[in-house]
Amino acid sequence: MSNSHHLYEKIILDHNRAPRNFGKLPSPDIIVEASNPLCGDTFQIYLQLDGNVIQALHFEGNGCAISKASASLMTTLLKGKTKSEAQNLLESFQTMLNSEPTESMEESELGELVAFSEVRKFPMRIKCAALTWRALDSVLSSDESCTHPTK
Amino acid sequence: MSNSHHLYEKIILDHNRAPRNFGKLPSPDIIVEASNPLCGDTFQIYLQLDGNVIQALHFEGNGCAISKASASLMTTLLKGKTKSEAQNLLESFQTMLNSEPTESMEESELGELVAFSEVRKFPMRIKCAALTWRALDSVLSSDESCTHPTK
Amino acid sequence: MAKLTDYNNNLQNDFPILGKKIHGTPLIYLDNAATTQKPQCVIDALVRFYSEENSNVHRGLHYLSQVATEHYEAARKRVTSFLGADDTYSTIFTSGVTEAINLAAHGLGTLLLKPKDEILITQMEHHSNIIPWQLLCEKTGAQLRIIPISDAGELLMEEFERLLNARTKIVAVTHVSNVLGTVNPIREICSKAKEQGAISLIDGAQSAAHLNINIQDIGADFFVCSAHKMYGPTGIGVLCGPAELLNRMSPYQSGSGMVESVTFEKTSFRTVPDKFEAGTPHIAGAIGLTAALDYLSDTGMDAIESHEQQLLAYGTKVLTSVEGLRIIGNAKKKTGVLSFTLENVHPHDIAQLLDNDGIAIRSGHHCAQPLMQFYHVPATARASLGIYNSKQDIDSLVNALHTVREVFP
Amino acid sequence: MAKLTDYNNNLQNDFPILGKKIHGTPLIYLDNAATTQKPQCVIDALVRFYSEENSNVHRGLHYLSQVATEHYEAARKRVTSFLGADDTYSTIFTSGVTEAINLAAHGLGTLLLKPKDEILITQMEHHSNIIPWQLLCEKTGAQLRIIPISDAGELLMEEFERLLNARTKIVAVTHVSNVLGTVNPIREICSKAKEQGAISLIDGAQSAAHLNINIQDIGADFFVCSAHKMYGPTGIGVLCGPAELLNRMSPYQSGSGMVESVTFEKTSFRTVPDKFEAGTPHIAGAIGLTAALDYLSDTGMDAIESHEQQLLAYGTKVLTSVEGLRIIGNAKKKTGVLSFTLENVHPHDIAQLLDNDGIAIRSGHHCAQPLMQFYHVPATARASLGIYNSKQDIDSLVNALHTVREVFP
Ligand SMILES: Cc1ncc(COP(=O)(O)O)c(C=O)c1O
Ligand SMILES: Cc1ncc(COP(=O)(O)O)c(C=O)c1O
Repeated sequence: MSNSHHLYEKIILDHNRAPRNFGKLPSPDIIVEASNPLCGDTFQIYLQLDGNVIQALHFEGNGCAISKASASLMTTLLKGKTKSEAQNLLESFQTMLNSEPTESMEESELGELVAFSEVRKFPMRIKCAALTWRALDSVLSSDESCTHPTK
Repeated sequence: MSNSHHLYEKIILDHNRAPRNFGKLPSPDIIVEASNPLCGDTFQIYLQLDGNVIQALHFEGNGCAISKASASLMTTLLKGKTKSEAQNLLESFQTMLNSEPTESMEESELGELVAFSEVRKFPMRIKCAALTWRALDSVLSSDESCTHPTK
Repeated sequence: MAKLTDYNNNLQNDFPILGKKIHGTPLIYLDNAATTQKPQCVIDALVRFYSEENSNVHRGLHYLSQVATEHYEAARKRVTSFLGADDTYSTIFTSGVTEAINLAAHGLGTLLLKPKDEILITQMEHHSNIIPWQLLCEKTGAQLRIIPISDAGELLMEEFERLLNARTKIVAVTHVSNVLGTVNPIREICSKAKEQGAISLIDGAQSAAHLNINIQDIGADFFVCSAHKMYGPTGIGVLCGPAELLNRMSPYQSGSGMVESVTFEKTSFRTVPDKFEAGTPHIAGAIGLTAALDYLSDTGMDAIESHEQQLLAYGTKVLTSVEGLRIIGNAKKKTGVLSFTLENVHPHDIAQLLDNDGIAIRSGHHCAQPLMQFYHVPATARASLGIYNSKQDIDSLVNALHTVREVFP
Repeated sequence: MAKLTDYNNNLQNDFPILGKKIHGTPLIYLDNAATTQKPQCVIDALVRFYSEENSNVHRGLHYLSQVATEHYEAARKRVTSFLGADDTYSTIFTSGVTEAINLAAHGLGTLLLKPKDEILITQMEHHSNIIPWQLLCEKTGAQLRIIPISDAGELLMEEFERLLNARTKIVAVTHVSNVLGTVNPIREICSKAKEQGAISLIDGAQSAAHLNINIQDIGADFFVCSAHKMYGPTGIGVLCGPAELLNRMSPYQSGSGMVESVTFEKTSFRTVPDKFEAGTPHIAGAIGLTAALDYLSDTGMDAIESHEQQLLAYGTKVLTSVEGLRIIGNAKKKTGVLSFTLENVHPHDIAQLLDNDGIAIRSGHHCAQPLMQFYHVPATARASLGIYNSKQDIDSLVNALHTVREVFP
């Protein structure tokens, strides 16, 4: 385990302090609940779809800096993406969180998500970083477009 | 704990090999069962009383050398004794088994029972030495003179 | 050891782990409510057992078996006397507080619970003193009743008296809250419970290593504690309770050691404590616990209490110098448990950043989710004190919290 | 370690206790079926944990907590691979075999037993693999059925097949008898059980440190073992079984660590393995067990088996030179367990006199009273071999038995 100051990259602190797309959407197609009862984190994700395209993505709720900043970044990155583009990014993000860093990572589609690459060294925090992503993924990969809470 | 050869005094080995008063009494007043299920020892004690006096005392059964020799010696020592004399001897015997040896012990009423004084040093064997004595005591101290098994 | 009345005690040297460096800085261990560190004498006792005395206990006639049996039974006596119990009590070794409460719940449930009977616990219980009773209620049709608390984190005793009634069969209360540090008025609780004919169980997980315990003086039926929170080894704990009552309770786990005779048709059980100790016990654990109790007694429970009280008072004062810090748990009687939140910083992030300075605290719900719900917080950060902590440890904590404040302005 | 193929192995030096003298003579430890001695590497692992890594596991963010958690979970993986399980299995830490069987009986009982269902065990089971099933039968109305054995101490397999039927829901059989040494045909048993749709549980208390174990190859649903009989610490054991089935079984003990969320109204449980590990686990125990498994693997299970087989063959031959000695248990496939009686000498007296020469054997019913009833003996004397025993140990045993013969002619 290494110095945890590295965990809190500027961009993470920034998104934590001033989360983007924070708050309800007026008429979401889908509301997803993302919660980790073990640490008390709870977020709601509001999703508006236009066919296969994510038209709007908001979130609300409480959690640690890692989970909150990750949710915030997610909303900025996935807006305008198709479902499958979103799922590809999610997969790359998960891979980054769970494996040794590679040369190509820096230049990959991950973009600002690279700020979370240190999380890998803090196994307890991987769940925090992935929390809202996994919840979103579970609705994107399901066919139904109804509201359902996920863990 | 000390050398266990001392445990097997000549007199104990003798009574174990050739137990006295071994076998049923033809018409006992009381039959007592003495058993230690934890080590599998089981004895029956046959008692014939004349008022308060132990007229005949036999035993039968299986157990280790310590329990068998102790039962055998008991039958030889208590025959002809009154109930209360028997109980006094039992008490002295118990005391000897459970406490440090004293000067006076050698000369006390214990007689040949002194052969069991080493048992004190082998806590697991105290129960063996006391097994049939305690069973007998439980009927002597109860008023009823009916057959009842004891542990 | 005489140094314990001083803020800057020297007991650290007795604990090898406290000489360790974390990320290059010396370890400051403030997670004692989760588990305590082990003094060298406890480690030595374990090494001695495994190197010189190891054997299975009971019914073995060879030398090692006798030595192990003697030491195991001596450990039982040592615990009994440490808890102030006499021989009307039986001390049963369990794997910890959690198993001890499960055992008690199981035995008391079948012995005395009927539908509509009530079990009283408090708002501040640890999950291990909630769920076994909750499941027991589901099984028996009894009802779980909760003694509420004040914002300061004290039991509302008038509510307790209102809740206590003829249907109350069991009152299970923590001696000290692992989140708030609150020391509950357990003498009064046990005596009121007894008046109503209810059985009392005191969860001593957070008190046994911090306060003088005397089960008879408390008037409790059952007292439970875990060795690992008492500077002893993992995997062992204690249930101490009335022998007569325990003998009437049905056995918990079954297997070797707790039976008198077995046939395929019928099994007869032994009496306490054997009845409740099925299988090969954690012999080394019992022996390590004895060493821990000796260490505690040599240091002196009164000295320990006063040392930790001084640190608590100091810590409470200086923590409030951190901007936006709120201490959760302000009972008049507290042990050295300091739970807090820091505005705009999640407790997990506090703990993570403190680790950087070698400071070990815990963040989360501390297995007391209903208490979190009461305070409407998802989690707290918790610094909990032990015998080896010093004023400097508190100063380091506060300095590190100021740094956290800078990272999360 | 290479010396293990030789009768006179040098592993003794790895075990500090074997250098000890008993009544002035070197310890000869032949009570391995009761518990095994611990190699220095296991003791060192415990010391290292308590001196450098001690912390509570799970949910802690500070360095020590992460290290302890990683090592605890690595221990779980190590056990899983040692038992030849893949990730469709879950490895649950218990306090030992006894708790593991109680846990399985509890969970399987509520999941699948109805009145008139049947549970099959054998005549040679240890009390810990009898009583939990007996009590479960009392609770559920199921019936306990016993697979009989031959005089040699082998299961009568045709009787097993006769007993096995559509009502058989559980087949719980010991891999190796702790009294007879018999190695049971568990592959065949598990496969026949599976054909009938019954769940199999193999009690590996006496096999896990003596034979190569592969749960998948065996085809068992559950396999249980105790660390203290595997050169590991006391207070820890293992239940390994199908994750999917375990997830459907009701939790056993309840408390912290096994819950997802708790309110006073409702508690939801986690999945395996957490679901079955309530309370603070025996972390040091898991770490010590890992060291023991590494020691076993380094020595080589095949080498261990062949070493013990050589000693068994030699011991069986030379023991019969003692007048009036009768070996109980003459199965074709045996491990190094030598139970015997000596004419005119009670087993307790044998054990007592052997102790005098520093020889540790066990006497008694070995927690297998129904087996004693079958052989019509109140007790046996039992010498049981371990990794460190040598031909000389057997010679010393036989010499000492000749002395016993002289004391009790
Ligand atoms: C065959 C068998 N099963 C079960 C057990 C019980 O093991 P433990 O006492 O470690 O729970 C033992 C050992 O005593 C045994 O030999
Ligand atoms: C108040 C309280 N009760 C019960 C427990 C459970 O103790 P253990 O995990 O040792 O079983 C704890 C500690 O986690 C506690 O703090």
